[in-house]
Amino acid sequence: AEDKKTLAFVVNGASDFWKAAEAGVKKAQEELPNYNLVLKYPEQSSAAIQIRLMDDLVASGVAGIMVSAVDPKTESDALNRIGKEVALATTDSDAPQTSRIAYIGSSNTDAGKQAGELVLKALPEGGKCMGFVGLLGADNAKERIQGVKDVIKGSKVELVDVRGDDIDFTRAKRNVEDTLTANPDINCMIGFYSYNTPKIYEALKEAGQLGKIKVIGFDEDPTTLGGVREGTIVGTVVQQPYEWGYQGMKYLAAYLEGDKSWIPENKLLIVPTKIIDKSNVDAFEAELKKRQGK
Amino acid sequence: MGEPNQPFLELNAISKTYPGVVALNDVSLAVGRGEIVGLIGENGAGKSTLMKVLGGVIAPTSGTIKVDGREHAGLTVNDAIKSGIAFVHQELNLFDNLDVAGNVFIGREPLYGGPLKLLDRKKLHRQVQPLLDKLGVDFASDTLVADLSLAQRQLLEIAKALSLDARLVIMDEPTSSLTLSETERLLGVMNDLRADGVSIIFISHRLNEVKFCADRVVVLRDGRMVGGLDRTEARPEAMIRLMIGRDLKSLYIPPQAPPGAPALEIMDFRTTAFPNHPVSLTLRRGEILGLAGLVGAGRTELARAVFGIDRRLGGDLKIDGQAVGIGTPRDAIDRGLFLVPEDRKQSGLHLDFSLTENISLPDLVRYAPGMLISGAAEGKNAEAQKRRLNIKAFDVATVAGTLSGGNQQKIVLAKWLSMKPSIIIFDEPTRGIDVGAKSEIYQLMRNLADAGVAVLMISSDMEEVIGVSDRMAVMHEGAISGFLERDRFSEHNVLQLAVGKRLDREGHLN
Amino acid sequence: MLKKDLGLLILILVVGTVVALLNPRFVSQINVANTANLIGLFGLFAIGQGFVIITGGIDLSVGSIFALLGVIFIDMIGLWGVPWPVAFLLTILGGVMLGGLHAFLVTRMKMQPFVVTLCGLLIYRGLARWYTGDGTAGFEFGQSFPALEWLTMGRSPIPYWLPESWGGPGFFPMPNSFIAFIIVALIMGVVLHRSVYGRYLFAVGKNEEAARYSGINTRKVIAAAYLISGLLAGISTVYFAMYTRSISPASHGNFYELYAIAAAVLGGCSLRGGEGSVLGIVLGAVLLQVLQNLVNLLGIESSLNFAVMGGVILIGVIADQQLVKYRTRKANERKRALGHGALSPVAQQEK
Amino acid sequence: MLKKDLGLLILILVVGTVVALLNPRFVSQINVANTANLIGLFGLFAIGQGFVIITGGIDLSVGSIFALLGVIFIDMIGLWGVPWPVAFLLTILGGVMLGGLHAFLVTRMKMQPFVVTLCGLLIYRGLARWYTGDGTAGFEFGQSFPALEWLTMGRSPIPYWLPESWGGPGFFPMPNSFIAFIIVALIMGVVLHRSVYGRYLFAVGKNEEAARYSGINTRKVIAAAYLISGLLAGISTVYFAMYTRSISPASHGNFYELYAIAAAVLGGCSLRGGEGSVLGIVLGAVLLQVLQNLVNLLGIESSLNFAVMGGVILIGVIADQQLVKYRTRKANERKRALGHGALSPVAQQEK
Ligand SMILES: Nc1ncnc2c1ncn2[C@@H]1O[C@H](COP(=O)(O)OP(=O)(O)OP(=O)(O)O)[C@@H](O)[C@H]1O
Ligand SMILES: Nc1ncnc2c1ncn2[C@@H]1O[C@H](COP(=O)(O)OP(=O)(O)OP(=O)(O)O)[C@@H](O)[C@H]1O
Ligand SMILES: [Mg+2]
Ligand SMILES: [Mg+2]
Repeated sequence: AEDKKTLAFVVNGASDFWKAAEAGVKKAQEELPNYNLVLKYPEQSSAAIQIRLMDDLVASGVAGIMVSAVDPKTESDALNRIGKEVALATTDSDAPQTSRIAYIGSSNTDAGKQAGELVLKALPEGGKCMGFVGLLGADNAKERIQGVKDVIKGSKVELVDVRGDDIDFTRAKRNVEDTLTANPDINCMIGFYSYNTPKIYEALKEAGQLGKIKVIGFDEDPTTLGGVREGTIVGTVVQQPYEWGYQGMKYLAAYLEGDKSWIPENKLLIVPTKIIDKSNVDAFEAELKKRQGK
Repeated sequence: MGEPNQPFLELNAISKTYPGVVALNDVSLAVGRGEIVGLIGENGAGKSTLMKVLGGVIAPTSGTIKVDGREHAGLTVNDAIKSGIAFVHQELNLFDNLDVAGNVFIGREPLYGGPLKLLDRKKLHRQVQPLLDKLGVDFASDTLVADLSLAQRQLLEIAKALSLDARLVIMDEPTSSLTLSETERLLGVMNDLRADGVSIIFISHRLNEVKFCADRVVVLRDGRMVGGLDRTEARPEAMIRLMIGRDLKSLYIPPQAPPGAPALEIMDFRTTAFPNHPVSLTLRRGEILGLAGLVGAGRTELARAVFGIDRRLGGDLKIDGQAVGIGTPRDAIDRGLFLVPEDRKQSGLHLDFSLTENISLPDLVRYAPGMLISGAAEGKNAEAQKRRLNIKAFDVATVAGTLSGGNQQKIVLAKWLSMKPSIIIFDEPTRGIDVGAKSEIYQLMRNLADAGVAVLMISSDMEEVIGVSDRMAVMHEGAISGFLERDRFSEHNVLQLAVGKRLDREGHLN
Repeated sequence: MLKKDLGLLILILVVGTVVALLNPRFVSQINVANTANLIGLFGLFAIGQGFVIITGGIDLSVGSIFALLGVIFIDMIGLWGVPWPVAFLLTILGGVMLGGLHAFLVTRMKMQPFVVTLCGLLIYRGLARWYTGDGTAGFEFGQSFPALEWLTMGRSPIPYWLPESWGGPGFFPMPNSFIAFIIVALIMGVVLHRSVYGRYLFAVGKNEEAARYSGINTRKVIAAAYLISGLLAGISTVYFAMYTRSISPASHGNFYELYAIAAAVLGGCSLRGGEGSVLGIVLGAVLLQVLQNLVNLLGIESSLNFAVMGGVILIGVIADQQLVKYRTRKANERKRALGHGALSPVAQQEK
Repeated sequence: MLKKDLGLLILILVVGTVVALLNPRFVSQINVANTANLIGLFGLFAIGQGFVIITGGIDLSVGSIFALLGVIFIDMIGLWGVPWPVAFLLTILGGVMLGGLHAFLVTRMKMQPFVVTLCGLLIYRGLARWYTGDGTAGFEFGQSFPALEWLTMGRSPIPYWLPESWGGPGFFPMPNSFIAFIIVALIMGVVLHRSVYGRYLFAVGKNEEAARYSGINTRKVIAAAYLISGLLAGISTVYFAMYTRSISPASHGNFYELYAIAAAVLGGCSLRGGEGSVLGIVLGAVLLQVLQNLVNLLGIESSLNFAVMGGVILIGVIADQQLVKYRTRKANERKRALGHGALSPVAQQEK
């Protein structure tokens, strides 16, 4: 067992979101008995700390790393360095100008576009939207916002502003409350990070506005799914981190064994994002539960 | 350089007003070369203020200062140092985290390395040693100041002033913590300085010292210069009359009744400073027992252990014949055993608290029926104490830190007198206190004793222990070297015991 | 004391008026109620922080306590089916125990409060993250605890009377968190300013040694401050948990200790100990939340949130200092005219 | 002083040995070099923090300074084409100016250092985020500054000799950041422990009033400490910027002031001022990085990272205290046997 190669899945920070990826990694582990698969969290969502985590992993002898970079631009140098030592793939947010083998994940822009479609469908008459996000400056946030903007351009729907909360749940909820006060004419809200949608849901519920304002979300927080089922949330765009973890680990192992055929021309292996609305929410939730072994 | 026959220092019409207080009012003073001027006055008379003006620490409101023939408009600390003025502050100004040598030469370290300004440690210690030898201190130049006792620190302050090679040394109560032997050595050093042409301004509330060393005495009262006495006139009675405007009774007030039953029995007490020297002592009701000894003899340590501040290493206590366990000051206080600590500012008072808040602190529960403090009750008591002890303050809401030393000491006393003392330990009760207030405090101690309270008075002031006590115990290196009855009180006997000589059975020194 | 608080009150009123002029919704019922709710949440533990600061200590661990106790609380009622009053009490007990631990290390082991609570900050958050496996603890969808929710997030109608031209009388939906905060503030105000313990606290904070010589059990007094801080942190934990309804322990409560310290310091507590008032802390908490609120209401970029907060605190403290200086000078002049003793300028001379 | 440092050294050696036994890669060249690099980065500004702490102050703004000056530095060389030596100097100057601002507010306006630098923490980060529009400042792909990169991230071969059986002689790739750190530490060590300025710093930190009476310009001394802290923060800014090569100002340097404070406190600086040593701070910085490293190397769950750090600091401080207590007792016994007075137990009694 000593000479088992180790593959690491390095995430960008602590979040429930990665639980699904972990399940995928676990599933891959069952199928890759000759590898030792681990999932690693940096103790803070900070580029420097993530780099150090990867450096330490390299020092401790891992063979491959799949990473969701906190800030790909910041880390491109480090990723290049690490890419020289071990097999390196990116996920979640890509770092195209590095020596990574491939990107295995969703396209945030595409996800944003899907959310934009949900918005258009929900507001055929047009309207005003407010967005909520954790880190306004983060790439995934910017791409999702851009995706939404791309789709609603030219329609009667307007994205008035996006409020950031620095991943502080209290502030996230308060941003929604304050929006209700400051912009009473808002009739749609978009939660760009997984926890934003539940906070929108709760704040609207407490203000008695649930159902009056259209809510569009990302990711599959239980409250988000519950709201979708209930009909108070229009829909949510989910990624498939399970697939990232599962496919990513399998492909990395294949790569280490010399198989490079899976790498597409543009090195982007896009795992499509899905729209979950009232029609498919139950099926999705059932599958999710099965995967998480609940 | 001024003319040699011209006075070294001339203060002309100095006034200093603090908002609402006239601390100095048109004071003029000249000090000649090689002259020792004694400066005396009641607490709050303005002595320290005058000296602070001279040291450049505070700026006078009006008046001029001429040092060595040169007039200074705005004298700063550095100007003063450069003009050869050295200052032994009344409040100690030392750095616990530096060693003795570092403290002596702070601000004037010998340097090397040119612009790098590196410390020359060797030279530093070399320069300090002769000064320490001159004062005959018992600590080395590399001792950390945190490890020195109050008295040792005071000696260090003096060494600091001497190191300046000053032409004028201001000593603001340099002896307030010193016992006789150190004081005598200091007086010797002062004589040497005078012979070298150095001028000295010597402030003290111990009038015998002033009489002994001063060429001339000047007296301040309420911020005004009220007179001067030359060497021949400077007898204590004369000084007192000028200071407070009346005569004082003699120090000793005989008790109204012979002492009663033992109130406090200390049996084989051992403290952390001297774990191998057990102390036994019996204090009777109605008596004032003086506890004398040299600096560091362990008297304060003993008092702290009895009062429950420090943990004792062994020994028992009996109060009124009952064995008691005192683990904390609260235990002591609840049994009517009180301590007036030696270091008023650090231990005795809350300088930022008002008179009222200070006075009610040890017995706060009494003014708090139902857990909430009744401001009226504590205020009333504070008013009563203020009147009884004649505390000079605008009102009981005045902040303690703004009062003069003597009045601060009275607040400490008021804290305890507003409770029911049964046994009371005074550690240096009159440190830094003027003669007038002193005699009030002695009267107070006697009244307490006459009312049946047992009084233990720790004092380094020879005049005071001999004058006030009914009986005396003398400590040496943590142990009691002997007891003296009043008829055997003498400086000689006390000193012999203090340096460790013992008494024979008949009570004679051998 | 009152003077300092007055300065702060004026600052709040000035800021409030300006914001209300720029966006009248600032004084709308709903916004006032929302802000009051957050004042309640953040004010509760700021009072505990104030007590610790008065002893000359500091409590950096509060935010991490919210994370650790919060995830356990949510699991207790959400997952394990512990009745909420029991879970509430256990959470408070947890807070008290952590406070007791700090107290032990500070008073018995003679460790610096900064070090003790810094270690607490690191350890508690680490434990919380380890406990949830770095996930989020939250309720199932639709799980609800009506009584607990009413207690923490509910509103109680408070009648008010206004002239008809201003909208007439009505009921203000006062958040229960704010009511809880006010009750706690009143109790703690009495404790601090009227009770024996409060006096002891100031005495110990100002001069521990002299307090000991006066027979005060200084250890107990200091320990009690940490216990109170732990207790209030425990209560706050539940309020925050019910507000966010889910807790990601890596970020929940991050930096909240700084809010509390800032509120206390703004409110006149000195980090050197021995100074402070409950009214001041309350006003400090109010100011901080008003500042957060105004960023959203005026549509200031979210990124400037903290900068606005820092800027106003700085200006507030400087203005307050100048005010105090001016008042002391005036007061002295008046006293001198009457020939009385002066106020001490010591307070200003201190660094 | 040396004794405290010794305790810390022992702690580092013990921790290091245990980790090396559990995972020999801990002492591999590459790991040691990586860790040395991070020690250099984090140690540099910890020294400045130590100086401020010795004055009895604190500098909470360091992390935010990294963000603010960092984004400007990156734009200067990446976007505006300012030659890097000029940009480097300007960044250092920026650090010194911010330090000077803190010094002004602390010494002239008599504000509490905690308040001043807390506001700095909030304001500088806010400005940085506002400046980049909450985005990331970074270089274009392929932009490179060979000389600057060598200076900051390069390695210099240091020859070493080992017996053949251990792998023989060779060259160790010493990170230049570590070399820079050691040089700065040596200079600052001389300044603090050998120069008259250092002496004054200790004096002012212990007893400011007495220092003033001794003719020391206390304001200048305190101001200099903030300037030094600002200077080192400026240098560190460039090192961190070149390490991450781009800066997202919302998170860059978050909490780094706590690392610095922890390093200084571990290294024997007292937050009450007047105590500390450069060697201690260096060792404190080493320990913190070793702790971070070991969590990753031993495969401890990352979520426990902070908990491990907090735990070791706590244990370290407690162990150190017990050691000091034990030594003092021994020393006292020895002294007493020689008939001298006892050492003061005051230092231990202090809270
Ligand atoms: N900083 C200050 N603010 C206001 N009043 C002060 C201040 N310093 C001193 N005073 C007042 O000035 C007067 C003179 O005080 P000073 O300390 O000079 O007395 P002193 O003669 O040295 O007394 P003591 O013998 O007690 O030392 C006192 O009334 C005192 O209260
Ligand atoms: N603050 C202190 N720090 C260190 N050692 C002290 C301290 N105070 C006293 N000591 C030591 O404790 C011993 C007993 O001192 P103590 O103060 O009890 O003596 P004392 O007779 O009251 O003398 P005095 O008060 O005049 O100095 C001495 O060896 C002294 O050096
Ligand atoms: Mg005086
Ligand atoms: Mg004594």
